[in-house]
Amino acid sequence: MALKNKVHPGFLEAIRDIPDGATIGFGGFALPGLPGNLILALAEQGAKDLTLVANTTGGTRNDPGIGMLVARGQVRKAICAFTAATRASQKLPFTEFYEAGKVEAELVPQGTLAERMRAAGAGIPAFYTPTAVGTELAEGRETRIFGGREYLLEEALPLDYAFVRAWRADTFGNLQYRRSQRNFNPVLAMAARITVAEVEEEILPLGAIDPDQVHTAGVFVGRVVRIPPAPDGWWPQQPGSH
Amino acid sequence: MALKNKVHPGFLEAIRDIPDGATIGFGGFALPGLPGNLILALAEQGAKDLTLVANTTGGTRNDPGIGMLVARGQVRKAICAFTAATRASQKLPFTEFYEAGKVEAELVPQGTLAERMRAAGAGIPAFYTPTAVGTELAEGRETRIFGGREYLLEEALPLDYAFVRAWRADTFGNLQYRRSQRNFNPVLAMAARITVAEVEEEILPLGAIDPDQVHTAGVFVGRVVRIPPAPDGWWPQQPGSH
Amino acid sequence: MSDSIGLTRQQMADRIAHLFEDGWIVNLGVGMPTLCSNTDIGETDIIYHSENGVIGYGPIAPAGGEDLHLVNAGGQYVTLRPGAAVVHHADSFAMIRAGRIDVTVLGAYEVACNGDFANWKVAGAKGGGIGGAMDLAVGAKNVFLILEHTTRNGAPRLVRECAIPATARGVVKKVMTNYGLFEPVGTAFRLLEIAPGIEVEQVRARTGAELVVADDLRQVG
Amino acid sequence: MSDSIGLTRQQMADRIAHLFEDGWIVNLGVGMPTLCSNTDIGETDIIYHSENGVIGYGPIAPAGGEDLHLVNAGGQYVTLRPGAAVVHHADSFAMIRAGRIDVTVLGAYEVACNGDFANWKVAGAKGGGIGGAMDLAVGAKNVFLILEHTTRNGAPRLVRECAIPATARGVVKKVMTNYGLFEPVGTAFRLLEIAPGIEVEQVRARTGAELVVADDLRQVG
Repeated sequence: MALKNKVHPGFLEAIRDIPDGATIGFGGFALPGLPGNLILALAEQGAKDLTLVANTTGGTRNDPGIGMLVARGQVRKAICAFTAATRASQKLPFTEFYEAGKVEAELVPQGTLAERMRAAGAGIPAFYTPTAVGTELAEGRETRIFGGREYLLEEALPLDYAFVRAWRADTFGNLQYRRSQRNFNPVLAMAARITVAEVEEEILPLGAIDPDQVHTAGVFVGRVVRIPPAPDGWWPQQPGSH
Repeated sequence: MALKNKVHPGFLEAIRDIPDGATIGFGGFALPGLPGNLILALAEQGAKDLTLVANTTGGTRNDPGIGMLVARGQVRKAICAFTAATRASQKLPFTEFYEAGKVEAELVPQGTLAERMRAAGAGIPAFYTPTAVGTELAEGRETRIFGGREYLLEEALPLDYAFVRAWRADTFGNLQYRRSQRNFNPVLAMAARITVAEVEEEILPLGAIDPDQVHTAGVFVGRVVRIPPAPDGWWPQQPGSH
Repeated sequence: MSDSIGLTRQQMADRIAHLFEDGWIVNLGVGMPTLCSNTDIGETDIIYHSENGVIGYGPIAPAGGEDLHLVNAGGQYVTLRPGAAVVHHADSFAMIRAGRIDVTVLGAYEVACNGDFANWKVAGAKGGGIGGAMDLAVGAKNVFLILEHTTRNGAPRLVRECAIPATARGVVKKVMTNYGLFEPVGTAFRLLEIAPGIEVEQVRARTGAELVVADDLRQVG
Repeated sequence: MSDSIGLTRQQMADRIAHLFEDGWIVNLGVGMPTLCSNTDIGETDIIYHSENGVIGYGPIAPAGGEDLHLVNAGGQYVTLRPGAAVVHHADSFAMIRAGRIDVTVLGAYEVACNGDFANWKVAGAKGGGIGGAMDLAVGAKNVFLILEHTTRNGAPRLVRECAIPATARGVVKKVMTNYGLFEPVGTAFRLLEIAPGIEVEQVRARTGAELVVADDLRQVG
């Protein structure tokens, strides 16, 4: 009669079953909430032909992100709010592969990206949004007038797996995020069939998190892994500390 | 350079400006989260021709709820997940007025009701849901197939005012709810142009609520009123205590 | 008159509760379904979900120990189990529609052998009471019903086609009545288990649709 | 070469920041717009909102005092003001689309006199960087732009019609450049305020659309 213990001993073991062709979403907005350890484990695990969903296409081949996985030939398609390098001078792995036609990309406005995943997690197959009406992204697509204003039809974006990074968890997978670490993470957890969480603090016993203060309910989380201290675990660096 | 203080001295004063014809949503699922003090103040304030949105059509003419306002002739229409008396033997004010054709009603499945308000609060004019497909509620309405399944088109339900009941607030209107008091309240606050909150505990200074633990952000709340102790304030009774 | 023969209300709920599997997220409708939470199902771990956003509630609160901030979907004051979480109504129904609920147990006025059922509006009524039933019926992975086999007037509630407005179409997986446990199989109800003291011909006589009897028909219990 | 004449980047941001009204919820885009938060606007109270769900952030964190869990939309480590609240991404963009943001200040490559603007894709590029700009552009009550008046090659950025893919249509309310403050009025830009040391004819020569001059034209500052 105790809720399931979802704690896994390591990152690689927690994502071992991800098959080629899976659709995986990552949290993170800049570094806060980025599940760097799970992304590094996925690079090691080696699944291919992946569709990856995240805010950006990532950094260098050594930074945990889409770029690292693209550089290793694991990615078929990226679905992101940024698909071009922010600075034209930077030739990041994603840009290189994308311009060479070796990876596909779907560019989605950030709010639409979040809402499409939220829709998947809410049993809503499609919704209308004012975003991107009248732009290149709406060309050839269905729009409709409500109350005199034009809206674009957008479909839900379900995930097979979500990788999230949280501050605290209990053994059942109830999660709390700290500050802007929250970002896409709770939405990803709703959208995914299986959510894997990397967690910064010691995993808490059941009952240690106030039910009113849970940010992602454990019913949305399949697996939890505690992040070891650096250098075994991946942690963002304090600016100027290196 | 301090955030606006939204604390109002009394309920009637906080809702004085509600005009005839307004659309108002109430929180509450059974008694937790029911803004009884604001409903009582609305009965006293006397606005007419109202459209009211809530889970149920309320109880007797003395219970704070839609029924009380219907009995006073203030209501044009109710939008609820229950529009018939739970027990046929009970002739509550709403049922009496409804059967006599003196008030209109729109019956909406509970999840659709919540989602229509959430949509209004999210700038989504319409969405598709599987709920009510193939039922009397879908007759003559637009449905559409996505992925081989039929869905019903539902439109956003925006509110002029929302009445919510919260556990704690700060002076800017950041709110916390306790347990199932939360229910519709955060969704109502998103959907409404002006949200008025009645609050159970002493109003806190800015900074007293952890930003990670805010359930309804103050930007969604227009006015806050502290509930006085009974009998001046309306409070649910402990069962068996009368 | 309604049959008072066959199973009691608690026995019906007990049988349904034993269908729950370990780790399931269960939503119980008002009335007989709530009796399922009284059933001792041993080590099977169930997470009770309530439409108002409570995930992981526990037993009814003891008299005098009610938390006035905490009710289940039936409005009963309940307790929380360790590991519980609270979400708002839109998120609660997001869970429901997205298929996160393993089973919803609902009451019903009528159920048809094609899996349709009706529980929100009686014949000729103005208005109805849908609550969360329409969302649960299309969203939950399994819809189980508990209802008396016949009306007060002895008319069958298990029918070929619903005569009153449906709640959802083709969704019912199991039907528990005081006569036994059934499943709708399209053009008939299959009788899986029969109540002690009831004969198959009695069931057939009180059922408003074709009845087929499972090869391995057993007694409930 | 780009004009280095007229206002500095901070002066442009300062002028826009003085358009903010008391109690406004403000979202600042990456680049020049973020400079608005440096401006001293006295007692005017502004709530800064960031796409990642931070409502009520404050100044940039001091070196060494960064909270690694807290960045603004530009990825800068920031602080929180008392009364701040954090929401998730879907709720953050719900706020944006539903019109809860009073103003978004964005950078741009081009702006047209009909209120269209472009800031996510350069000519001939594969891919682009939209971020939250398309949502903000259609959702915020006011869209203000800050941009250099001309490209590095001296070509006007204020044009009759955008030549590169638009971010949104007809939404721009104010345009701040190193030459002055403008508003798109359909078939022309109206020059509301002019930078010190700049002549109206210089502005006209470097503007790619018709220019009308406000009757009460003032100097910026």
